[in-house]
Amino acid sequence: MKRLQLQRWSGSVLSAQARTGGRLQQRLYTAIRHQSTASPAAPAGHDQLIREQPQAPSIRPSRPSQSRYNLPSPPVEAARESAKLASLHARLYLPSRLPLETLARSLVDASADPDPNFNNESLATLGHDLLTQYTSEYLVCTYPRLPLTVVFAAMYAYVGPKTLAAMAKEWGVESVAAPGGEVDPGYLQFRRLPPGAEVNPELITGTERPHEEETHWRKSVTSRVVYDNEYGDPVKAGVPPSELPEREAKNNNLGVSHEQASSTFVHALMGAVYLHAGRPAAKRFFEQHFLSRHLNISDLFNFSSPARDLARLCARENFDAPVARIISETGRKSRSPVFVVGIYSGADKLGEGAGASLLEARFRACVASLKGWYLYSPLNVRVPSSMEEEGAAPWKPVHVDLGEVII
Amino acid sequence: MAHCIAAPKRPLVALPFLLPSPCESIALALRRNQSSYRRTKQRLRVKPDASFGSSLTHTQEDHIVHNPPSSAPSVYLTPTKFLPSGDIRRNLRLASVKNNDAEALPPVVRAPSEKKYHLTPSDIREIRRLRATDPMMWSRLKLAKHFECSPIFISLVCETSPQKKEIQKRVLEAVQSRWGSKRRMAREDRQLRKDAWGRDE
Amino acid sequence: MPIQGIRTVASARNGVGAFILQCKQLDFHYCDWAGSSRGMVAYLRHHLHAFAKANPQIEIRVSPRPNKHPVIRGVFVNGREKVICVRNLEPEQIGKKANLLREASGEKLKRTTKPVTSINESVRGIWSPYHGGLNGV
Amino acid sequence: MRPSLRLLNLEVPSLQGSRALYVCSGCRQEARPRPIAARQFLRHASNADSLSERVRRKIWGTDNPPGEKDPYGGQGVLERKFSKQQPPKQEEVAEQPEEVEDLTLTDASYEPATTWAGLERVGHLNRWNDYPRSEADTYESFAVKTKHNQKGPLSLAAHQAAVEICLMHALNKPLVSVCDVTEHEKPIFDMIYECKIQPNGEWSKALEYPNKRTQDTLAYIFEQIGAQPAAPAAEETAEDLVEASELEENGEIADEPASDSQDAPFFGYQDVQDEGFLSLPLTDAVTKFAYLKRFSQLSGHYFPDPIMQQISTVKQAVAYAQGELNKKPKKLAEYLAEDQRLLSLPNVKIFDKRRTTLHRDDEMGRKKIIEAALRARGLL
Repeated sequence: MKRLQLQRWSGSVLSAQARTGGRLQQRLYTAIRHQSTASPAAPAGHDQLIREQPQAPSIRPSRPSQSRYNLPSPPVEAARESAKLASLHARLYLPSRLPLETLARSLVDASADPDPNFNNESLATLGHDLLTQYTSEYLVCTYPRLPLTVVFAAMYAYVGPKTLAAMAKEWGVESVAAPGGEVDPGYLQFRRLPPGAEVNPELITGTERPHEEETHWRKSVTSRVVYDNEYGDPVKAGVPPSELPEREAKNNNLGVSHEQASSTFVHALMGAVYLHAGRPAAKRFFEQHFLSRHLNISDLFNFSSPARDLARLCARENFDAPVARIISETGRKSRSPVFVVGIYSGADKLGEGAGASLLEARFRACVASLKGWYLYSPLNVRVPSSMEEEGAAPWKPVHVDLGEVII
Repeated sequence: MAHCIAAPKRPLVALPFLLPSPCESIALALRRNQSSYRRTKQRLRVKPDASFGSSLTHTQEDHIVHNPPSSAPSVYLTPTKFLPSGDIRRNLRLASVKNNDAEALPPVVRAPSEKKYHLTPSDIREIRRLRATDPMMWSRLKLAKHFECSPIFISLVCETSPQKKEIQKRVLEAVQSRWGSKRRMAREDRQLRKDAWGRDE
Repeated sequence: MPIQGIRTVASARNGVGAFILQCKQLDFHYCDWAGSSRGMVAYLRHHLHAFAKANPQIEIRVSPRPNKHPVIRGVFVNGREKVICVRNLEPEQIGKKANLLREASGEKLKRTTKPVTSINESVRGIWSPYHGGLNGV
Repeated sequence: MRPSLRLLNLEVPSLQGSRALYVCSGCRQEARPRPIAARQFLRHASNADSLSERVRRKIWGTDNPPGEKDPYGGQGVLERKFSKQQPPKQEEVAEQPEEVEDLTLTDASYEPATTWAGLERVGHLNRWNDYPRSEADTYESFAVKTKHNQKGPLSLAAHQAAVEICLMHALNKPLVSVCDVTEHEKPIFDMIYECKIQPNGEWSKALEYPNKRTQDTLAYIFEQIGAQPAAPAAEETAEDLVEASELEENGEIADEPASDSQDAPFFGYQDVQDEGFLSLPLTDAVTKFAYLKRFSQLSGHYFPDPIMQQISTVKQAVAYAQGELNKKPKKLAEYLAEDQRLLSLPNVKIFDKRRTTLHRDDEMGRKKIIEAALRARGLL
């Protein structure tokens, strides 16, 4: 199975001595290490993996409950006693191969427990990448002509931090007042921001973008693909592993917002499902909880000059130049006229719009025509990750055309 | 009449022949309580429209009534012209739609201006010179009229001096300073409405 | 920039993909001594395990509340709580009350005038007088 | 007007010097020393020169005005407490014995009544509370002071009672008189301990002595018990002590417990040697009454009438004392905590105590914040 191969790769290649890889690899390593140590209920298939692991650090020795106040997060054995955790497991229809211990771990934010063996950071990194991959391939294959800015907005709407925080709330995940070893592991544990702290810092500095100090320079959409994150937001540059500890120590004094902690939890849960139950379960989890949400993509567009865009589009595609025609109208000389204007290219109607003035109707008709172009969706959409299933049909290339109009 | 309305409704509906007289108000009151089956049947009895399709001649046979919605088309319905050539829907639609070229297209909003492409590089140099020497005299509109082109073309070719921009800005401020609150709000609202066009709200 | 994306949040449709039961916690309170808890004690002894087994997604907490009437408290995903006093009720009636809390959404009760509400777009669109088969006057 | 006007000045320094760093505003108001002028109007009847006392003196014109000293009730609770600590005043002590003597000496033909019939009044004529404790006031319980609940002491008590009743049967003496001696001396108890009971169903023949000498000694002792009151019995016990010491020298007592456990119940013995007494029947009403009385005395358990009706063997009596016959109803939490069907479900939690806000705070990690805040303010 491919999943096992991945784990074998990470377990054998990335030993504790030669851990010079990037941050992602390091986190993957810690995630695997956790799985081998803190999941006594793991199925028998993992035994081989456990043997392959390099010397895994032992879990924390069990201590009496008095000293739980000294722990930064609940001990591993507390997960079995928590009814909250068990009910959350059942409420989300999580696969039974995902043990409660891992679910408890995915609820511990890095701000609560800085130890990477016990917080969800590594799981969240994996889950974040999975979520963005699944969402982006769904969007790109379903709407192949979608402009990139709208793809960014759709990604934000599907797996953005606000959505994930709302999702965690809809799952019934409550958060603790302050993290500690005595709290119920069924709560989301993170250190809260001090009162009055700035939640959204306006300017993110320290990105990898060249000339980032030139704020008035134009940022092309293409450069946002390269330098920015999946929502088109600037992202902080990675830190080499040698500087990792002191930076984490600096960050741990600060808290995180509830939104950020919730989205980290959802990411980590996705990663945990993938690690324990495999790819099909992870895809099912994604489809049931993420793709099933309602999003009207046509509401994400904001045009500034649709007539020019449409003219450029028709010129590019060798259509006849678009012409606005009045389909119907009423009350032209009255206080509240209504015009219905259609955009025609030759004899074919591209779209129509109604407005209180001819200008508005034409504008709206152009918007409708452009949306008709951008929201094209091929039949029988398949995503590339469906090829990973057993016995998948041979891959047919998805529809790709020139897509977005670039002025 | 009052006691008729107050009477239990269901028996009267069930036994319409017991009604004493075809009183209009009772009939109206009873129509509200028709069973949904009858109501549905009645609604379906619509007059055949020309848009229903070509199967009007064979009404005896089973046929599909195509009754297009009386609403603006959805944006998710890609126009046939925008469908890529490999899409199966393109051929299906082309086959089903009759070739009605004979039907005249609706009137255009504004006749597309014929592009003349008559200006030479020397003309463009002249435009730039005129605009640089006397920006107050040679505005965009005047130049467009003089050279028989569109003002947009003038703005593509040359740019006005910063002094002219500053003067224009002052003039605009002077005009706007005379606006009262009503006019200012109306203008702002108009701009907001215009912004909403692009979001299709 | 010709087109800008508008940032929104995809809205949840509970039950379209996964169905999240809105009742997340049920607290059963009883009194060991008082007679009004007789039915509740019998319910907890004989019927609770079946209810808990059928609803693994509900966290069930049983705790005494001495010298008070027995109550069932339901905590819901939306943060609200519903409490039902089950004094002097028979175990079967208490089971019905527990089921009532289980199936509740947690919202305040309100009259539903329309049987169906949907965020999906209408199939035939919103009717407009300027579309459809326009017949000349 | 504050209700605590009777607060003594003595109280004030103790409040002010208390360890509490924080005194709430109400307490601070109470604890503040009052001005002298205001204190003069305090109506302290216990103070000799209180306002009311001085007014009375002035009205009557003498230093010793007639009438009640304090017409508004006695001392306050606090005053009484303080006056108890201080030595009582001389005059009050002097008065009381006179009254008592009056009572006792006036009537030479005084005879204490045994029943209430014909008495005009039942109870003490004066305020009995005010007199010091006399000989008659000391209470000695019929039963032992500590109630035995463990199996070992209860069996020992049942065995001892059975042996004694058997002895009385054999000696043909009134059975109930075994209760005259609550606790025997250690050598006698040792001998009783050594005795065995054959479960043959006959009280008079059931007893089996370890040797002849024990039989003679026990018979001698219990011959004494029913006949005379306690004073000769004490002498006998003294004699027995000598005999018992001889017994000890002979080394016949096998399992002699440590000597430091003298004050322990049953002299440190843990359990009986044989269980034969359990099968003894309690069908005869006199025997049953005597046995249960003695057993009740030794074990400290009270046998209500319905239970006494039910009991027909010694075994049942012991079972009742062990709490097996009518147990306390089991708590639901204990029952549920043993229910395997519920224990196997991970989403069920059962608590045996009421859940309070404090529990929830602890669960959510808020408790430590609250405690830290309270500590920072010196409230904890």
